[in-house]
Amino acid sequence: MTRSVYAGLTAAALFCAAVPLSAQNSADALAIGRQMLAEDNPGELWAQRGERLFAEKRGPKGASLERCDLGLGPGKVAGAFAQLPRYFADTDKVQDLESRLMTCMVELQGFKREDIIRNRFGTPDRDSDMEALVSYVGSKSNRMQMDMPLAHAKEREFYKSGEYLFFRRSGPLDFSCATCHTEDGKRVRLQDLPNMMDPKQMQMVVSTGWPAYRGTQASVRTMQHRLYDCNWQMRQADLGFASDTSVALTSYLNGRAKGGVIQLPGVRR
Amino acid sequence: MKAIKLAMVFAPVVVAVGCASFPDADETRSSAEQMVKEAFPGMPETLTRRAMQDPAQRTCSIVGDAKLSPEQAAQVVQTSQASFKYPASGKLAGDWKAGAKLAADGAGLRIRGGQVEKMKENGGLCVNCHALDPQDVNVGNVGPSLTGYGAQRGSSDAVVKYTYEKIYNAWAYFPCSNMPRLGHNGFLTPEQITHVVAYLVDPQSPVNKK
Amino acid sequence: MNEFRRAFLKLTGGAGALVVAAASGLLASGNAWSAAWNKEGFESKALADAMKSLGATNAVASKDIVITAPDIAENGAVVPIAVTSKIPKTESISIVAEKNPFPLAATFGIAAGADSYVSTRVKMGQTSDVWAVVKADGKYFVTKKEIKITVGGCG
Amino acid sequence: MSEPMRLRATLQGDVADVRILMRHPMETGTRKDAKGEIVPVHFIQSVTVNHNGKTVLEAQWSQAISRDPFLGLRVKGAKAGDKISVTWTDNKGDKRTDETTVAAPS
Repeated sequence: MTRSVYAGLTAAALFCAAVPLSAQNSADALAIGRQMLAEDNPGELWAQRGERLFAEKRGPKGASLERCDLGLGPGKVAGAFAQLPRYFADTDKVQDLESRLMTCMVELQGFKREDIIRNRFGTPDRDSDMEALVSYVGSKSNRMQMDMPLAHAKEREFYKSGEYLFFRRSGPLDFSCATCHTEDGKRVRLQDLPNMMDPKQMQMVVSTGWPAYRGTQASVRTMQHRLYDCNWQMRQADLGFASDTSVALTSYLNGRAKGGVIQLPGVRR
Repeated sequence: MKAIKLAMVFAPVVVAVGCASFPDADETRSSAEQMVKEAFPGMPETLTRRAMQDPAQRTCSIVGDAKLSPEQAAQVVQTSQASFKYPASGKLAGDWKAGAKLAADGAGLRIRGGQVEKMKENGGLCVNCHALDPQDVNVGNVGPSLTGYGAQRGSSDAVVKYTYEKIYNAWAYFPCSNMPRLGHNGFLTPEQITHVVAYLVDPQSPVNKK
Repeated sequence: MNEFRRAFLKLTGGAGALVVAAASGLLASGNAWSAAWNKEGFESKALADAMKSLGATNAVASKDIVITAPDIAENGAVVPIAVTSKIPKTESISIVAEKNPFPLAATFGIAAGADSYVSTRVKMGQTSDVWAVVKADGKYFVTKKEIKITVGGCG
Repeated sequence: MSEPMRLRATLQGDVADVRILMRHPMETGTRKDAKGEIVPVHFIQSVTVNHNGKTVLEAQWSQAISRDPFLGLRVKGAKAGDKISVTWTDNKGDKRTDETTVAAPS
């Protein structure tokens, strides 16, 4: 009985119109799947939770983040992501979205910096508030254009340092960001590598890239995680969360992505 | 045409900056190198020193459109050639089957949570960047396709020696190329490299089968 | 009788198995879709057992079922799969990933108010054929598509 | 308490295109947590979709459905303003119902 079922099913398969398996053309073979995931992005669930967390009174000080200044004034979320990283006078630092949210969570809500850093990346066992908040704030710049300021001397210092760091080779693999990201049409295995010398591709990476839902990690990841992860693959020590190195690289990337139309959270493999 | 398009896209950045000046190369280097020193808080020096550059890495970190000068290139080639070490056996082509595994795997030496991750077997992960076995479609293209490497070049002593040295320290032949200096940096041992060499040149290796 | 069906019946020894199909599983219980979870099917470890639990042992290959899914999935944890049945009176659509430890992934009971179309995402441990099984007007139809699962990125 | 579903229902002609994202771990019972302990199997077993109170689709799922599950369907004979409600039930008996109205095409 069992055997005949198998035989029957196999026969059915043989008679069916053959499914084209054009594995040679990998981009096409992957495209339908990518599109189907992008149309219904689980990252929306993170943005939804982030919106709730932003408004909720939380932390030892029992405050919401509705007075958090993300660069456009207290509580102004719409458009904030489009103009980050930027210089903040109160901290005298150039900060990206993650770094600035951490400042607000510490100053306004009384959370401990080390706790925020410990929970910066969600796991299957524990959600990260940071990933939810970044998803929400990022999505509130949707349909706007990237427009990172370079008016302050420190903003220009970070942009140029980021450029230097992008090309800086080190470590047991002699890699820099540029090793993988300065030519068109390159892949690591089947994974496309954006050419960050091309402003159009750079715009895509920043304005529709991060924060993004990572299917392989079943979580939204932010640009801080993307940089941490690249750095890990390059066999370097754990890149500090919101470190100047990570913010400078983000300044370089976001600065080059000027004009990119934002649609976040993204979705990635 | 492409140049015009690029200029147009870049224009807004230039306008936004206006007359305000960017720091020069020396200021940038000193600012960025300071950032690298502070990039790994809480990490032991045994791990953070990986981020410190050797002279060749410094030379090969070419920012933007800058070019490597002929003198710099010659310098990198010279120091790289001086770096070669060979396996004790003197045999430069090993076991292609071991090489196949090394070419396909290797997650070693990664650091997480302040320590080197429990040693997953180290390897070269060649397939991340190179096509090798023509049956394997899940391969990268950052480096050139090496499919049919031995079939095209043969497996003479000269080819084997070149291949070994190329993997050991690629910069001896192509200064500042994207190819990691796998032997020089201790990423692969000399013995492991001999296996990868065999995987590339051995007529029995899938690399050289149609 | 179309050629698929003829070939099928020949290989499976005729229509006798239809009796088994009709007798087994909640899906065979008429039009009203029972809410009882198909424990037997979801705990089946082999394709044949999963098919049997659906009552689909004698299913006929059909071109009127379309599986929309990537040829290569970049991530086996999230493989998007949509199934459209153009077969009149479609009552249910099941998705079966042959090489999964438990092949039956989902059964969708379609009531009169819905199109015979569903879209979802399935975990797949390895490259495998994925079968779409449609019950329509009391009969069973199948099609399949191979989905390759790759190891991606830097490994 | 579970995260609300994200529901979208958009009219295309007289068919409502319904897209549902649910927050759920969909544990297979084989994953180990950070402490190395097996995380028990935990997954949505059934999903019911109602259109103005009438059931139009009833799904049965195994743990093979992906984490943060997605369900897409099309409801016939729908009008703008119609109610779509979705209920999931998992193997621990947890339930969640969320509701939306069919939107005219934008």
